[in-house]
Amino acid sequence: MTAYFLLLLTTALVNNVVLVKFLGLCPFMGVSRNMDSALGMGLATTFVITLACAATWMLEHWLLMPFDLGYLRILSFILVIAATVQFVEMVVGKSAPALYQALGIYLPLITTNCAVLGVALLTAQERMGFLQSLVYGFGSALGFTLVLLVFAGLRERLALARVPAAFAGAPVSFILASLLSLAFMGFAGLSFSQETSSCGSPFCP
Amino acid sequence: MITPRHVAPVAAPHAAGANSVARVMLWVAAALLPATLFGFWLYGWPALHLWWITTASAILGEALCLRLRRQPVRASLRDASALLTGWLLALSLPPWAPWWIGVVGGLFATVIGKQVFGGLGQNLFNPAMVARVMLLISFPVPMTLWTAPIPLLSANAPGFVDGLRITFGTLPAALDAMSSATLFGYARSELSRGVDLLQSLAATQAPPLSLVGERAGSMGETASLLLAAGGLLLLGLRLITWHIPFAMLATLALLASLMHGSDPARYLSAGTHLLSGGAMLGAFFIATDYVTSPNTSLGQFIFGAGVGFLTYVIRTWGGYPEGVAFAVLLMNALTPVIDRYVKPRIYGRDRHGRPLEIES
Amino acid sequence: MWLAVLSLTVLGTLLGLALGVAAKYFHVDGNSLVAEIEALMPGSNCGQCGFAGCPRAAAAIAEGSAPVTLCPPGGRALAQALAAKLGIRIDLDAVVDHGPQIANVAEDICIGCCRCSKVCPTDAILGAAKQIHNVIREACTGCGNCIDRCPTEALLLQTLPVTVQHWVWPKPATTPAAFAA
Amino acid sequence: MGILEKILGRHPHWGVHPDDHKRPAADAPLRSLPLPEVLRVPLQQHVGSPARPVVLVGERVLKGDLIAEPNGNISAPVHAPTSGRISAIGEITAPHPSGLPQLAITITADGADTWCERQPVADPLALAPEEISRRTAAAGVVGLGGATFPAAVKFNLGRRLRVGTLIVNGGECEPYLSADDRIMRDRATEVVDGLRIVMHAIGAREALVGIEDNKPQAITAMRAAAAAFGHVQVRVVPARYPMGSDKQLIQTLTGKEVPADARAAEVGVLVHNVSTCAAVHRALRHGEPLVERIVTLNGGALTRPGNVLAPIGTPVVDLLRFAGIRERPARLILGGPMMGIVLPHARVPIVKGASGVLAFDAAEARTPAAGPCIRCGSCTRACPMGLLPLEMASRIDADDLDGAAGLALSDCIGCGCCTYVCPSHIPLVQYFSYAKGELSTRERNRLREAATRRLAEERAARLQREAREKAVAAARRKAERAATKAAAGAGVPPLRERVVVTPTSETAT
Repeated sequence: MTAYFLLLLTTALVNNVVLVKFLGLCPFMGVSRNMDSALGMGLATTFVITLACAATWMLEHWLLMPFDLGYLRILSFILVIAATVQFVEMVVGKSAPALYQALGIYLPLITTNCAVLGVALLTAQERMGFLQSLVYGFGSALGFTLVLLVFAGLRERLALARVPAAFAGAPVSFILASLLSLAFMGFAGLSFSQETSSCGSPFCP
Repeated sequence: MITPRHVAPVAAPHAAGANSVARVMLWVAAALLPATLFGFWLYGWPALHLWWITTASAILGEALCLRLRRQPVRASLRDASALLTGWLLALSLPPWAPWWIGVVGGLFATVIGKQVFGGLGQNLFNPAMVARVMLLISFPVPMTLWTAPIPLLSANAPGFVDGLRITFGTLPAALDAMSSATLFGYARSELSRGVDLLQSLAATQAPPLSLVGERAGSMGETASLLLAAGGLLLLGLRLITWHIPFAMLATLALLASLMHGSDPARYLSAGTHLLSGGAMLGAFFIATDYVTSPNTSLGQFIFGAGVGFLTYVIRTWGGYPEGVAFAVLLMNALTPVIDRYVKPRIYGRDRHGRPLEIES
Repeated sequence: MWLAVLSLTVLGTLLGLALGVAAKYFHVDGNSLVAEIEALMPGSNCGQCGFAGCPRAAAAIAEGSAPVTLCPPGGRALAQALAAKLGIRIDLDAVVDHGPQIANVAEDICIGCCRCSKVCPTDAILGAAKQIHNVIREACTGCGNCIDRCPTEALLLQTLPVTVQHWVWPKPATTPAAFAA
Repeated sequence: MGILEKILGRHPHWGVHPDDHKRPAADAPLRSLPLPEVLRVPLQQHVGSPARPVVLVGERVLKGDLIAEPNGNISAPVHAPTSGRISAIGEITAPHPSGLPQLAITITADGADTWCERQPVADPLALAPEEISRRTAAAGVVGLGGATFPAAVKFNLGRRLRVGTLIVNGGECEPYLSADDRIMRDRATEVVDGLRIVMHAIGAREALVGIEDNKPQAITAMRAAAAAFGHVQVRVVPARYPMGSDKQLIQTLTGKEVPADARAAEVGVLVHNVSTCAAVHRALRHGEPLVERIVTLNGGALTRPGNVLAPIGTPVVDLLRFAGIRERPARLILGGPMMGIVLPHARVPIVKGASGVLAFDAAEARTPAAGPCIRCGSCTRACPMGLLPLEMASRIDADDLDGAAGLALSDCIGCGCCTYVCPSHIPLVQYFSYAKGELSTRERNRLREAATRRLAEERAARLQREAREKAVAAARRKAERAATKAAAGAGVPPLRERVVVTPTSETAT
């Protein structure tokens, strides 16, 4: 149990999917204008990643591995993810029309969010167990949501700041992202085990 | 004769309090002065040189940006915010760090940390801590080279010229002998060698824990008592409120006592956590930065507790021996979120902003 | 080879079926955006934007083929509201806003031709043939359709004077000069 | 004001404590202004619709004569402040920061200051409450604390909502002003009698008089005057701005909070100013309408600051001359320094709500230049309403008025505490005034647009109807022509054909 909790924490903070692995930067810059839509995007992505992790695990272990179809991995994963996203899009469109409009094009674009495919591929690559890959996916998504929410909060405030014309818009947002990344460096090497040398991630080389 | 000369209508109120941005900044600087002077005394001339280099660079960076943005340079510099940024950065640097650390740090603090976002009040992260973290990540070796205290006027303290040589030139060969470890660094390296704290702290080469501040560390963070006194001055002047410092120190102390109580061989005591590293400087002078902290009491309390918690986590389990700077930056990032969800109750409304029920 | 084709086909078919069922279950009709934009528009269908009435203009704005600044009677406030709705940034200073205006008939040169009252989108001009026309202040939107129709140039747009009751404090200046001590 | 009080929680955590500048003006004895030659009486000196003139130019009036009658439910009449001749009815510069024109009646005084026939009531407490309301309304009494809401309208409201507590506002928290202080010191019995009449008018069981602790003489005088009446209590409240604001005074005295968007009467209290109570006393006991008031003259540009009894409509310049001008005033303010308005020039008249005229010298009028917000949160701590001024202002600055409205901008009472404490001297109140005005303009435009939409729809319906009628008529003519042709051909009109034609033309439209 503790192991799973620590896995969750390290995937969310130490090996943050956005700030450390640099995955999912498209929605990170795109849907971080306001906190409400960022939270919505984060939750939708969390749902997709967790579901995709479960689905791709099954795919991997019940279809690809037994029939030695490893070369179909990326193709079939994308298929499954795309279907999941379509499903989420329908659910959001039905249950939260305001959020659906706020997310706009970025909702279907979760399909091409490399964080989703990346996390799914990583779980397959590391040959994790079902529960472990689920926790890993959920932790990554949680980290994604946290960072997206925090970044949206910062950008909401940035929208009110008197940024010099030369930096207004994307440049200052990227500087902001870099400073946020700098702050997250504080979690680097976070380790709750006895020995302090390991960087804490079970996938640390 | 009686009609005054008006241009545009002037809005009420037609009275203003005596407070001003410059007054706030200068009082904070005054509160920092005792600890700073103590730092100069403790680490000698190199510390003084590094201090002015860093401060001057910060002010220069600010002036440069203001000029580029075609804003009144002199008037804007008069608010003393750049001075304070440089000052705080200098206090958080190793006292014998080379000159370019101060220059790069000072410029980075005001240019990237502050002016890029639009100058005073517009930055989202504490500029001094942004610069410190950048320096630590980019130049880990000079940023973790600590000097044992060699009080000014003591036998082997470097003179003015030697001080200049240390800051601007190469480190003298003798420095190796003078280099020391901070308590956190020492404890961490001993722990990783498999020596538990009970043994390592009892050993003779263990860095002392000093209330007055005679220990290795950043230029201005060792004199815990003087820093606390400065902080109390700011509290007394009502320039800061108690929420952030108290919440931060209390959280840090609470966590440290709990963990220390559970396993004294692996976890340092609360006293060590409060008196070592940048806890005092951070609690009273850095975490309380207006611009980057929440502006409601409860929000400030949460912010302070967060800084304390993250400081402890990073110090104890993280990859870096000291965590105040990171903790402050991380909580800076969370400030808009805190401000969004923690709002004061409005008169006549409940916590969620709905009008109160009419009681009859 | 056949196994790969088969497995992907089956997978695709299954997922497609599942999505098809879900699409039925989660069906939402219509594009509510056009309706929302239309609700923001003045609704006088004056045609100054170049579209035949507000609903057409709303549809054009929703699909992005028309700028949000197209509506002169809506002025700056409408442009801002539309920009907020669509999540885009606009340069407000570029929007021309005269403030509220109404048409006024110069009674001594009106010949009572009735041409103006025919084009008024809100029936704000009263008057029968050969009678001096009059503008109902409350109903006039200041769209200006009638101005060009008048053969004697008796119609003019007037900016409504600001009164003590309706005066609004100006927004404080935030130019860099204000930062100077 | 000690630390003990702060710990005990009696000291309010909101507001500011500005330097009060009340003395020596407050201690100078009350003087009467020599009658001005010309008085300009604006038709709108109250909240609501402007009064309608009932006199003609050239007409002679006596002091207290009705010169303009109320217009609508919330309005107040205007009376002649002295005897003389109506010399003009027209636009003058309004006592308003905009300097825009406003309708006023100009009276050239005859110097005799002859009263009209007054109808005093010997025992107002024996009158029916409705009758008190009627007489108060007829006397043109409005809230004299600055809000200028017609007093009688509030009486009726209080009676309808069965208000139990009358709160008499003797806070006068604005610096520089001492008009209420003076009236409590010099005319305490009138104030107490007035408040008893008000209590009777609204049916209140008790009255709480709240006086700030910086007015010891007023407290003593009022205690002495109220001693005989057990249900009238004089309570000392801490001197803290804005203690004189209704909501804050109610909270301090009763612990009750007025819910947002609700009126004080709905929680069982009603607030009236001490000067209003004195005016009610004069209206009932003496039959005198509200034609004069005590005005504080203060500020560094005056040589003899103090309080004067001045007729409504007196030009500010006459008051300033009376108080002696030391130097050219750098700023003229009507009201207090925290919420008062800047006067465009000195020829504007004083109105019923004018508690003071301040002539600031250059030092007092110096406005520090505004700088950027450093998010210090001073404004948040000072705000008596618990709002977030810095957040609202930054949104307004970025043209996000709806965002500011979402932070309860409408709850702002415009007290000026935030601007006062701001170390960057940001004109926060002006931001809020601008945004409130702009939002209400938008609201007005929205209503107008709704009306426009309806008109456009009606026009569309009319055009459709006309087209249909035209088509019907055309079809009928065609049918008739066909019928005549057929009749010419066969002699018998084909009746069925006519019936068939009409519906097709109907659908064609």
